Amino acid sequence: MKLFEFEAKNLLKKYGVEVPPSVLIAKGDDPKKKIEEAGLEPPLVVKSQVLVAGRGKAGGIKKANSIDEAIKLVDELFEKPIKGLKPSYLLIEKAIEHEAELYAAIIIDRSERKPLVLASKYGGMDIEEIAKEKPESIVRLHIDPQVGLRGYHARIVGKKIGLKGKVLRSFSNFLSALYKVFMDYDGDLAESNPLALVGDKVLPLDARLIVDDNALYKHSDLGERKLEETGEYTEWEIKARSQGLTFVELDGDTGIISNGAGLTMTTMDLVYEFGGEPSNFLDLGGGADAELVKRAVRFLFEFPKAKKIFINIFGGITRCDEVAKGLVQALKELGGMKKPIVVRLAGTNDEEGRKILKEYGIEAYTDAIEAAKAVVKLQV
Amino acid sequence: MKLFEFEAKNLLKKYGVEVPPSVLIAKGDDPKKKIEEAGLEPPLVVKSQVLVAGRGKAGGIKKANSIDEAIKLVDELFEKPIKGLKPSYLLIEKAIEHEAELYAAIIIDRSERKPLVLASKYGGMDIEEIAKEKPESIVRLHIDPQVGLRGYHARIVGKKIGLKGKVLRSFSNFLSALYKVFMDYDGDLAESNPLALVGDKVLPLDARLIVDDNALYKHSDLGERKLEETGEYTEWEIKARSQGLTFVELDGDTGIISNGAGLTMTTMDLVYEFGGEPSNFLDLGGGADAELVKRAVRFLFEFPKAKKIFINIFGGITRCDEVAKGLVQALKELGGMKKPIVVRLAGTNDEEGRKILKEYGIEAYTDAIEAAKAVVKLQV
Amino acid sequence: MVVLVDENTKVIVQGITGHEGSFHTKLMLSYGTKIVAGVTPGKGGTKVHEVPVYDTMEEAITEHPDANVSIIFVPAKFAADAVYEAIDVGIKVVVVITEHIPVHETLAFVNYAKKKGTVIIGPNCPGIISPGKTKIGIMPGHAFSPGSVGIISRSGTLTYEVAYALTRAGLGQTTAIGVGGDPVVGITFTEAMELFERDPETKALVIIGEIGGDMEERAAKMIEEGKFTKPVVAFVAGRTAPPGKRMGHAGAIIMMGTGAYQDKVKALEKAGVKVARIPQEIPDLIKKAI
Amino acid sequence: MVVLVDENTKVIVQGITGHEGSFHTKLMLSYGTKIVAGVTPGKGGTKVHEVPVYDTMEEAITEHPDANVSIIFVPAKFAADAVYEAIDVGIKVVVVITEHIPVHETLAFVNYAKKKGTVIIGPNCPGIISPGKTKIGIMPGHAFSPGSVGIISRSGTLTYEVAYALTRAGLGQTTAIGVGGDPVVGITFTEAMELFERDPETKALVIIGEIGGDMEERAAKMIEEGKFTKPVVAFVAGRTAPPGKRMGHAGAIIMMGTGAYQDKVKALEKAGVKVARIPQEIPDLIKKAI
Repeated sequence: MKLFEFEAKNLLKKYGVEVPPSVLIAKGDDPKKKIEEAGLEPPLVVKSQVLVAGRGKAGGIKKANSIDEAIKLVDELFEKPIKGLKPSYLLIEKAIEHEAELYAAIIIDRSERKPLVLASKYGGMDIEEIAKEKPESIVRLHIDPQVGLRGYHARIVGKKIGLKGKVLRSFSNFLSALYKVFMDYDGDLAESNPLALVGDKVLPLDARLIVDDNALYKHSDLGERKLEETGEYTEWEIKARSQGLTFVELDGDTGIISNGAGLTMTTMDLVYEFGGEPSNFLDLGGGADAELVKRAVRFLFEFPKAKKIFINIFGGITRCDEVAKGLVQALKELGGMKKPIVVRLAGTNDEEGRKILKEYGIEAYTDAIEAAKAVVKLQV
Repeated sequence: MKLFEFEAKNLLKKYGVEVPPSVLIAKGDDPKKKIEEAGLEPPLVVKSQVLVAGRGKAGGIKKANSIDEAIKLVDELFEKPIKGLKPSYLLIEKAIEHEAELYAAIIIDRSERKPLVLASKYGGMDIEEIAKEKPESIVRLHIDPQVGLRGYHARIVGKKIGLKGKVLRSFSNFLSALYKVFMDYDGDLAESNPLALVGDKVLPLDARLIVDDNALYKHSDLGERKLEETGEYTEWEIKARSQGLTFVELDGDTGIISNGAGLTMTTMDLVYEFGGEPSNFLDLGGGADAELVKRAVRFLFEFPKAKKIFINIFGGITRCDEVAKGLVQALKELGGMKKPIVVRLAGTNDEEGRKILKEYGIEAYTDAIEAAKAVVKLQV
Repeated sequence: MVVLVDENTKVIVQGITGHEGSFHTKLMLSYGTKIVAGVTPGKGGTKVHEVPVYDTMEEAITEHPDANVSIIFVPAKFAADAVYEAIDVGIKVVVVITEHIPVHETLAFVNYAKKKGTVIIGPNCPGIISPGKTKIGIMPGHAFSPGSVGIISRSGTLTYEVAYALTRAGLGQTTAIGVGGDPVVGITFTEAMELFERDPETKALVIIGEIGGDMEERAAKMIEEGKFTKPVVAFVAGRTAPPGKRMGHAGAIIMMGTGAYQDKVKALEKAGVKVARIPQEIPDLIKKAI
Repeated sequence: MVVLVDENTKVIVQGITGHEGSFHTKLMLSYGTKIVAGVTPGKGGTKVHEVPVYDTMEEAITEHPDANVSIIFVPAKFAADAVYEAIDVGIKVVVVITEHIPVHETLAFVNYAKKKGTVIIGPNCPGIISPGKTKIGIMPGHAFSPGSVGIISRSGTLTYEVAYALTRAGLGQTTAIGVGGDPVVGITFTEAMELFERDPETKALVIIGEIGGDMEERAAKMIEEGKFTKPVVAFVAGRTAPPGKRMGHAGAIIMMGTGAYQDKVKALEKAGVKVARIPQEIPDLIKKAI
């Protein structure tokens, strides 16, 4: 789950990090009153709280030289979609004069199986851009989780991005707090970009935190994120998620239902290989039961891009008879095959599955290639 | 720092442990109102919040079968000193019917350098008593701090003290929380005794937590403990502490000032060996400066038990010239040697120290035995 | 010899009384796997398909000191606990089927296992099989057959698909290891390859990769450096997956400029590995390679 | 040979710019200790008594790759950090002078050091001295003299007292190690005794114990089991300390029924160790023992 800038900054504050003075404006708030209550003086920055990358370039961050100007920007930014998304919140911050913009982040290095600190003296642009334009500026340091990120790790990194003396100490405190947030909140990513250099200290002008979805149950204090707010999902993807389906929308006409991420991707690859184009990725995952299959089939019947459906199942933890049952139930309940379906079953209980389908009148394939060719050939 | 029962229970609650319903009564509170607001129904237990051991046996815990009776007990217990100490708070708890009383604690095993879980099916008495009376009942399990106390550790311990099924799960949750509190709060000890067995769960009827004094700066949420409240210190020990002196009151007439716990104890041993009796232990610690020495001397001048003073210094990190300076300053400010003083100096800068004392008219010894014999011989 | 497990391997099933644990215990038993005990806290003293159940691994190992592998079907919330429990009683190979374990927990127990010399397979994996000898996992046994091809894979179902194709082409397998689909896993491709390199029965290896991460690139490097000398055929799933989208599980996402299909294929081909465009090509490529 | 350190030992002082760090750097230098570098974050580029100061241990070790011991004068709040920093650059002996380090932090770094093969002396200790060769600590050098008696001690000042008495009696020392007064310390009596047992120059050993803990009992057990074979004389401070009272530092408290003076003396005497009633008896007892 991605956190909004203001949420990430609140967490950092809780961990002792100084952040720019600010006030959060919800839709319907009186911005003048809020700004005054917070005691904020211009110049100010008004920032659209959206979760998409490249917010600044897309016009989601505006500077105001007076409170009146800030109030005008509030109205403007609430109505301005950033990459298709209108914000529910704006963050008004004191604009901070600064000498330089740094980059600092902590991620998990999956190969080394360790937290990895990334830092650069060239902040203010994406890490991908930095990696392209100033690759030598990126400092990397692996952290032994048993030891944690200690003061000296931060100092080693700080020195390598050119910090000295008191700033080094401030950077060290910041990075230690960032690491604690990262660890305590099961972070996939904790980042500040830009991290501003202001006199003898560092100050996070922006902050990001992505929390491991699998660990969200431990962090009820973070609340929930509506999928609509993330900017990551299409309307149909949101609908699918609300039904518990792992679904990615694509541009073709062949609906795909498969089990396992690898096999589902391969099913896509197969359809492409023989000249078709998938309309989606739909992975039933491990151990799908009839109920889940029913939901998946019903969903693709409704999903307009899918003109025909390819169900490609290789049973391991998933049982082919369960898949067959689910499909048959779905067809019965929905009044038959609303869209043409090609089924391929192999693996655990595939014979039973094939039998169930045959009774309903569907001849399931055993061979994936034959099935893929068949679905591509189908005229719809 | 020792925590009061209600503080320890509040922490456990914060970590998800169910504790008996209760209300805290401060002096001056209206107990009737408090009990009613908390919705407590009799039978109740009124518990004196003092930090001394053996509170129950000393009459600090009383049962009340009605709210009126509880109110009477409140007045009674506020006025009743437990081992010399009157409480500032009382905890009124719902009396819980229970089938058995267990013991559970976590301490640090200094030899193994690991947290150690202690548990017994015979709770309700001191661990020292259990160790004497039912030594075979004590289950011990060391915890690798890297792994932490996991569910299975708790289950292994729980099974060995005779728990099964659902109670085992409840015990496991309890012990995991106790461990988290112990680790998060730098515990020297985290204990529940008795830990009651109530139906299919465990419930801590008492809870103790001792926090490492060296780590208190990390736990400002715990507040401060007045030394008067601890019951561990005499009036003069409290006075000494407020002046930053490490002082233990004893029963003899020879005031001791030394540096280092080992040497100070040995100085006591020496005085005893030659027939004297120390009035105190006063350890200047490492690197004492003139100011600290001055304070120590002034303190022993005021401390009535000390009729004469033995200053035994072996300089390492402590410099003998600093000690000499502090002593001379003290004597100058306080108008001379109010009590007879024998000084022994050796180690770092001892020659300089001796010179400073000589100028003031004090002949310092080099040999500890000679000095000890001299101080014992002094008639006061 | 085969890799890590064989017909003498004695298995404990952690989480044996659950739906999946019980179902797959039955399938493993009928495959011939020697399951000596199961563990579910609070269910000690019962039996599942005639397998005795204990409350703790400590009890299980006391009663069955010859057990050397465990397989975990415990729900995500308690799975890390089960892994530590297995490591701490001295189990040397732990197969973690469970998915959705928080990655920070996996990170910690994988590091711990390494220090203790325990091999972790998974999490979020189908397990390990030595066809005809033992199956410690959730793969459909009939897709596999004994032979001399090794398989390592990041994908569950795709492994069955490939094994099935190999089997139908008359190419049996020594051992197939599903390393798991999570971003952080225990045994990696290169670690597994060291084992296959040492196994005299394995004549060729199939690598089934996926977009995301850099396990395939590391495997390629190992081959290029001459540390793996047997013929290798690879397949990488996700050729047509749009970048930046999370395809099914967290492992399969192209992030931070690494893990793209083209990079992986390029690295593998540079190391002399034949890369199949569809899984069904693999048997032919293997036949040509050996 | 002497134990752990000798005249070739190259030392880094962590916290060299502080009051105590700077003062004792001077004393150590004048004793002849080879101090090659100091570290204080933010003070890199300066000098203390001609010793170059660096911001990080990494820089110090890069410039002085032959440094093999560090001594820590860093305040309690940052001391654990300094220990990890020393271990992680490969320092093999770390002397921790700092007192008041939270015991949970000590617990963690002592366990970590063990895994990395680093010896920790302390915390809350006077350090280690090989008289005439090197002094890595805060002990007054003139109290010590070269010779063949080893000393291990839980107390700082008491060590100087005993060394001074030995020196005046013509009994020099191979090495004296102050293991520290905290409840949890790095090197223990028994671990130090293994080193002294192997050191051919050490002919006899003085053990300076204290009430509390069970290090003396463990030492006695080691002697009884024949794992330490040289003559031993012991002294235990706190004979007349009232039980249950914390005497000065956390280590010296009798808790949970262990650590009483009488128990320690009994255990030592049972192992054949002569126990002195006052420290000044030690030289005579040593002379009789060798």
